[in-house]
Amino acid sequence: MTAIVALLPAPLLIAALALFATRLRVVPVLAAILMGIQCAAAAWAWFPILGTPRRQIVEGIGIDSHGALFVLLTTIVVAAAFVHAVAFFEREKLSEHAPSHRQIGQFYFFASLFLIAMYVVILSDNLGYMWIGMEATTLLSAPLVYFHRSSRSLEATWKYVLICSVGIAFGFFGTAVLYAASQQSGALHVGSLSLAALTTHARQLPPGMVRLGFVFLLLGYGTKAGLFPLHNWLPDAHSEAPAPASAILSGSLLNCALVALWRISDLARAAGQQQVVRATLLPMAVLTVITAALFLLRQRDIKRLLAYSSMENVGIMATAIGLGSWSGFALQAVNHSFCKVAVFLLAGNLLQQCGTKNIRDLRGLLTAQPGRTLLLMLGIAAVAGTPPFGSFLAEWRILSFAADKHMPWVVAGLVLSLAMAFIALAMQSLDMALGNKTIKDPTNVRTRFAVSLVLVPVILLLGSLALGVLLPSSVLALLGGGR
Amino acid sequence: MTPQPHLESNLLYALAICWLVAPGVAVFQKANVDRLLGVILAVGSLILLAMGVAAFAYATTNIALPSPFSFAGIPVAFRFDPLAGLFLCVIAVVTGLTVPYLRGYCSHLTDKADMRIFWTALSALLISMPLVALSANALTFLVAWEAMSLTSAMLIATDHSSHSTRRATIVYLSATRLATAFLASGFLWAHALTASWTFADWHLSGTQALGPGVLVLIGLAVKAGSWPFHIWLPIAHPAAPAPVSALMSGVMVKVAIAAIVRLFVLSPAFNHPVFGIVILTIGAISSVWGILFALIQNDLKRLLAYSTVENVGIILMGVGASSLAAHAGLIVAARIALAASLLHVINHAAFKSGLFLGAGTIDMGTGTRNIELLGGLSKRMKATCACFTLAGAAICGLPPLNGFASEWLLYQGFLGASSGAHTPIERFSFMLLIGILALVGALAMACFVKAIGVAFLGRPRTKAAENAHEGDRGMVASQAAFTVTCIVLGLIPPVLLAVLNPIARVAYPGADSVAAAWTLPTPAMLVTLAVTLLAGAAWMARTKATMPERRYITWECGFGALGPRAQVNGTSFVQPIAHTFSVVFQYAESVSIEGESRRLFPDKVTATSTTEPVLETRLYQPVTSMFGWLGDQILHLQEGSIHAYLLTMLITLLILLAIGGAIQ
Amino acid sequence: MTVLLLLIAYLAHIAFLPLLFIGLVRWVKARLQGRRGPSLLQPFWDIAKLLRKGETISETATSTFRLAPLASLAAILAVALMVPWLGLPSPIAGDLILAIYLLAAGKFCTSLAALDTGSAFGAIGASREAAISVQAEPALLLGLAALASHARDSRFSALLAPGGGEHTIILALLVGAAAWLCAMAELSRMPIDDPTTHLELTMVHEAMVLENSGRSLALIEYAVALKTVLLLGLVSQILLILAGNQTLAFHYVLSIVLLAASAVALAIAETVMVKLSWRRVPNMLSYAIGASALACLLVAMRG
Amino acid sequence: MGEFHLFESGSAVTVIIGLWMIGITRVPTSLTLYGTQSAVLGLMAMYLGVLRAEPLLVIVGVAVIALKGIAAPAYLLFVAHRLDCRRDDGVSIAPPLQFFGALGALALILLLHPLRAALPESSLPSIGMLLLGMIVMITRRLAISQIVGFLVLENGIFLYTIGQPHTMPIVVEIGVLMDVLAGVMLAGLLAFRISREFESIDVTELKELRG
Repeated sequence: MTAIVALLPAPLLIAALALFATRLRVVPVLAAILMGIQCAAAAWAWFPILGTPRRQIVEGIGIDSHGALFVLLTTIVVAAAFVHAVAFFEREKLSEHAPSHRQIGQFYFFASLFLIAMYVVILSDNLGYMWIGMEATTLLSAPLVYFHRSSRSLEATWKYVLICSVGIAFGFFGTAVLYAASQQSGALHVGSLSLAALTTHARQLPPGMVRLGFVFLLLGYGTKAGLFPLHNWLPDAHSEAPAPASAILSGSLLNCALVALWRISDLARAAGQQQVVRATLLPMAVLTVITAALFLLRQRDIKRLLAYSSMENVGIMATAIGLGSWSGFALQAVNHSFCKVAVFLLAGNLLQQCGTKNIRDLRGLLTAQPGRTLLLMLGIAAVAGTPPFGSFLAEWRILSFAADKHMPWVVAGLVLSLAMAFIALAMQSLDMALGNKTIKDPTNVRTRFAVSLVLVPVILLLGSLALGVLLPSSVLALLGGGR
Repeated sequence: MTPQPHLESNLLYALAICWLVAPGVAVFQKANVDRLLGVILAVGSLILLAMGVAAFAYATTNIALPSPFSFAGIPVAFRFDPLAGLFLCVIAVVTGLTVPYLRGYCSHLTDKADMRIFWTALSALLISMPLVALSANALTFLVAWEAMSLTSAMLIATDHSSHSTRRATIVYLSATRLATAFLASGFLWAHALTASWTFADWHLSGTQALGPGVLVLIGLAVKAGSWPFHIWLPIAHPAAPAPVSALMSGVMVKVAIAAIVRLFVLSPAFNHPVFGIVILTIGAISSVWGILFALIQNDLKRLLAYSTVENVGIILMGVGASSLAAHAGLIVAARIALAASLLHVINHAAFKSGLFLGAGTIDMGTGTRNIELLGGLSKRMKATCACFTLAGAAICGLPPLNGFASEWLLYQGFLGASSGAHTPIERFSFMLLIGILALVGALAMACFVKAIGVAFLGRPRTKAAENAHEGDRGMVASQAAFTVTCIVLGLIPPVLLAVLNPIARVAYPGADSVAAAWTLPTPAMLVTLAVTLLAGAAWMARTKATMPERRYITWECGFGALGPRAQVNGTSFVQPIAHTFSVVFQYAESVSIEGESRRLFPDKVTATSTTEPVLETRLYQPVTSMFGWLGDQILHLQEGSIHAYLLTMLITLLILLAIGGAIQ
Repeated sequence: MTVLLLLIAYLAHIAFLPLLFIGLVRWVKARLQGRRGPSLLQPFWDIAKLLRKGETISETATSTFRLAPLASLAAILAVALMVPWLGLPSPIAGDLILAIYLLAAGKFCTSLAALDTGSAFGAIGASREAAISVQAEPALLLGLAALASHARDSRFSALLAPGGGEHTIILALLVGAAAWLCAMAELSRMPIDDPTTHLELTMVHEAMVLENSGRSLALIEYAVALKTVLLLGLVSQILLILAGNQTLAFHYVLSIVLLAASAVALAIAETVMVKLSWRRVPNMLSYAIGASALACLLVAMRG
Repeated sequence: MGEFHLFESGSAVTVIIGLWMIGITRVPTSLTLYGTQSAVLGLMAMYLGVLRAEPLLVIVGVAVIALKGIAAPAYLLFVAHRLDCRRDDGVSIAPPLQFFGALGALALILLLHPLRAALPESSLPSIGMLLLGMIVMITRRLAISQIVGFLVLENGIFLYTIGQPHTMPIVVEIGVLMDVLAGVMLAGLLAFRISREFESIDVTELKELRG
């Protein structure tokens, strides 16, 4: 129980701080420090639980190794974003549409509540609480997307709120159907929303209701995760949000939706409905990777490019979920979060200097900013799954899992679209980096904490590199729990 | 000899440390450090040579890195066996001999590119290439392979101000990434069948080997640059700086061939007669196709890149013939063909690197690589001309040099296979291959006579060619070193064959050594050549004093002193051959005459010849534009109207419900 | 011991036979055209005259131009000692691939010399030489390979041995025809190129040696003569497979007679035939490739 | 009346109100209709609560009537009045046509075999409501009407939850209610910003983010 309580103080403090001390210029720095404390608290509370098989349920909140992994990952991602946000907002104040202190205060208020909502989704064992948490993440992250107050960010926010709410509403219908199914099964005559209870009595649930529930839940949480037919909000929301916000969205929100998807498909598998998972979630996941790769071919805005790359990685993780390989899913989630956050932060601070998002105008960055551009290129390579980085191993594990289960169309679809995605990303990023300088001399004015603009991405990329090379089976057991 | 795993692993660590230091020095050391980096690379190549020799000397040893280094449970394992040893030595020698060239060439590069990235990428490449040759399991192979591709792409993009270099980098990256995709799916399939990642445990044969084998073969063929997948090679190699293209053509292409030999011939992981036929056919086609396209190139480096495609074809012909002969039970012919292809790997690494360095010196000396703008360079660049001519003679396979040794052995392999084969079709096809090899040899001679003649001999065609300047001492030393290696390798084939014998014995166990197949009277021939040359030279020198020599203009049939434009240039030299083979590259000539009315004195006559790379325009371009079109079509899904998005959600709901309902 | 004896015999024949052969061809041609024509020994006087004359070398020529004649002569001499063109076993146990590639080395040097002088005609000659050898070389090599596959060994001694087998007559005729056509192409004799022509634009071999004069022209003339005798000797050896195994002396006499007959045949061809137009040459050479391919098919089908 | 009989008639009434809402174009009328629909649902929930002797369900019913029946429509009417949007004549198809379209879609659900097999008997009315909600959202231009569409959809789900023998724990019900209302408040705020940014709350204006 202490583990859950340990997570609450820091974000609530930041929210309170952001609400009342709006005039103080020191809110970002304090937020970063508090997030540091939050990381320490999460590590102290949750690290020992990692890798242990036991699962303890406390009024609808499950404490197990799966939840622990994603709590730690979300905390690290949000902490990285907050540390980078300090320097980011310093730079933002110098640009022409500088945000007011009130806006920055709002950003921190909503972001901290957003973090708590994400904890609720990851940790909840009760389907109802998970739904409420997920709906809360949508509503709380809407102001983050609307940070720039421009017409484009307004459009992105409107579409984000509307599509996600509709999707999640379908999700709730699925929850209701599962609840009804649990009432009709003999043992649970009263009916229960607890996943643990449902999984133990999975066999007695009426198969038709379970299938219907799974389909609606897949639609709900698939919209939040950004699977193929339901992905339309993802590129708009991620490209219009400020860099720290899109880093949090990409790095942790998608993971929460995917954890929910994992829990549902695990339940369906327990109820003997392996067939419906293979027929709905797996094709959707592989289609996501293929269409994301195709989308990447013609992108001309760097943040949309990264958004579609997130969509592609979501597809890979969803394939892992469809196949039932937790270690593949966990490894890919950790690597993708690290690399994608690093790349979004780097892209964000490059855009601040060059002032434009359009790839055609960004030319010759390698000559203008050799250090940062090389780091960005390495990050993009890491996200695209090139070997020295961890995402290659994760994709390899998922592919070998699919191959061993004799699913050639999954392997073929994935391998080809991963290659196409790599080529598309390489084309776009080389267009930006190579060639002689066309952009006016980027305003590399020195601001406070500028070192953190590069430090945070470097640490994250090193983390992913370590996972790529130093991954003995002991670390794998820690992350994965074998399967 | 007792296995010395710790020696080899220590050498492996030393190599890694040495070549990790180089980028460190490059990045932080501000002053001009090419000299220091050159020394580091030289030391690195020496260590690599020691590793290669150790791999030969001691029995085959497997080394896995200690526990923290592992790829998700799969160990990072390396295997030191004679085949890997051979390729390590080839990499070491080529790197070692290119090092002096680097210092001279880099002064030319510093204004155009960021040398820190160049040196880091170069040392990373020189670590990853041996690792690919050494890797023992699929995952280490893929990681090293992708690292090799990425670092070589960074090297190609060194001088990235020109558009063609950027296009070359992207084409190269896409080609290698698709190769990795094919390789990955092949390895996954093989793992599904054998439940192990190490190559040594894979012994698939019969129809089981077909699936994974074809995928792996396609992946390796793309990187080796053989026929249907070679289109990236003539785009990527010329764009790289000369020492890098020398390394890529001379060595990196061979690393893919090493993998083909390891997986399809030595204790074959994929054992099926059809692979021998497939490798033989793509080898034959790529040798003819490569040399025909090399013939019509006027950019020196593109010509050499196509000639690499041709030589890769010859090597693959040897590998294919040896695996086919082995399946037909002709062990002697199989062993000779395998030894021939491995010998050609060594020879090609020697003369191709020398030729590319020569092209680099010309590019630096005159500022252009188009031989139509050169001519008469031998007067100003004597050393480069001599080295280039001798290396050119070696690549055409002319006897006293090393090219002839491996081609002769290949002929012996084909002859042995054709006389021993059982069915008439096999006998006839092997004899046909002898014809193809002879045709390729004749075309190679025409191509390199054109390259050497038009570039070096005759009168300078432009100002740039007129005041060309020779490369500095280091560059000429490198080229001379490669040329000397060609000459020496030409003299000692029996020794080389004795060195290659352990590999042949691993592939086809048997008593007699491959060296016995070398029945050529090389010493007698050399004596006759030497005696005649020395006697003739002595006689001419003696009579030179008594006989005056007159220098006069070249014979111009009374038309008056013909300018340098009257000389035959590249296109017109190959016009007769191109006309005979016009169907291969859609060769079309057109002559336009202005002032036709005055029959005898037209104002202007322009003759143009056009060729079309058929493979690119008919096959690859439509496929790539189809993907582009797909990319455009899919954008319609994201047109921005929220109503469309909600409608898609509804349709998805209905489809999922239908699927859910259908599953009873 | 016999090798030394053979070496002396071969060197003796190499000294006088080539130029005598050329003299014979010119003499027979003159007779056919109703002229008395120069004496048989005229080529010897021509070479002697040339050796004494001074050389005119173009300004653009470099050392390649000077070394080339000597290098090509060395190559052809090495082949002459390797191929048993005299009927006697050759002093060096030569191999068919080595011989053909050595001839190619000779062509390589002469082509480079032609390009070195920067003259348009020399370069056109080199380009045509390369075009012809692209078809002639594979034909010759394929034909001899058919024999080698028949005899299971690529050395000339085994290749030309009159082995058993019922198809040897047709085989020898096919390979002989292919070898004769390739010889005509290599030596740029009548059907492909008229050696006595003066119009530079039509020349092939003569154009390449246009710039040579004095001593280097003498070397080249001699080398061409030796190459003629060598190739036609090889053709006669192939035809002699039909004669079956004879004693050494009779075999030697037969090959000398065949050499003279081929000289006469050459002269007749040059008086009767008209030079092929340059665009037709590839079609003519494809007959040679066809003949060798048929020979290979024959060997493959022997069952 | 028996519990089942009550649920049957109640859901019939809500579906009819939903269908009715599709046909009209005036915004205030559709808001009031939504209010009545929520009120009917609230009453049904209270009555069922009394029948099943579950006090919590009664409280939920009261909350639904108060919040969704009265508060939400009032807030949306205030927003509609401030932005003076009266008519919403739909994207391309005229509302009467949309009405028949909706009927066709409902028939589709009932007749198409794979869909019919997937849906159990009790969920048909709520699936119908879901479909109506989606159709309202897909065919309407104004932001307010889209919010109404979402609320109708949400009512359909609430209808299904109260149709079960045991209702969900009160915390989940109230949580869902709070989330939906927070969503409506947020959408209202966004509607104000859209009208300020684009001079009209016509959602088809939002077309800038493409590709």
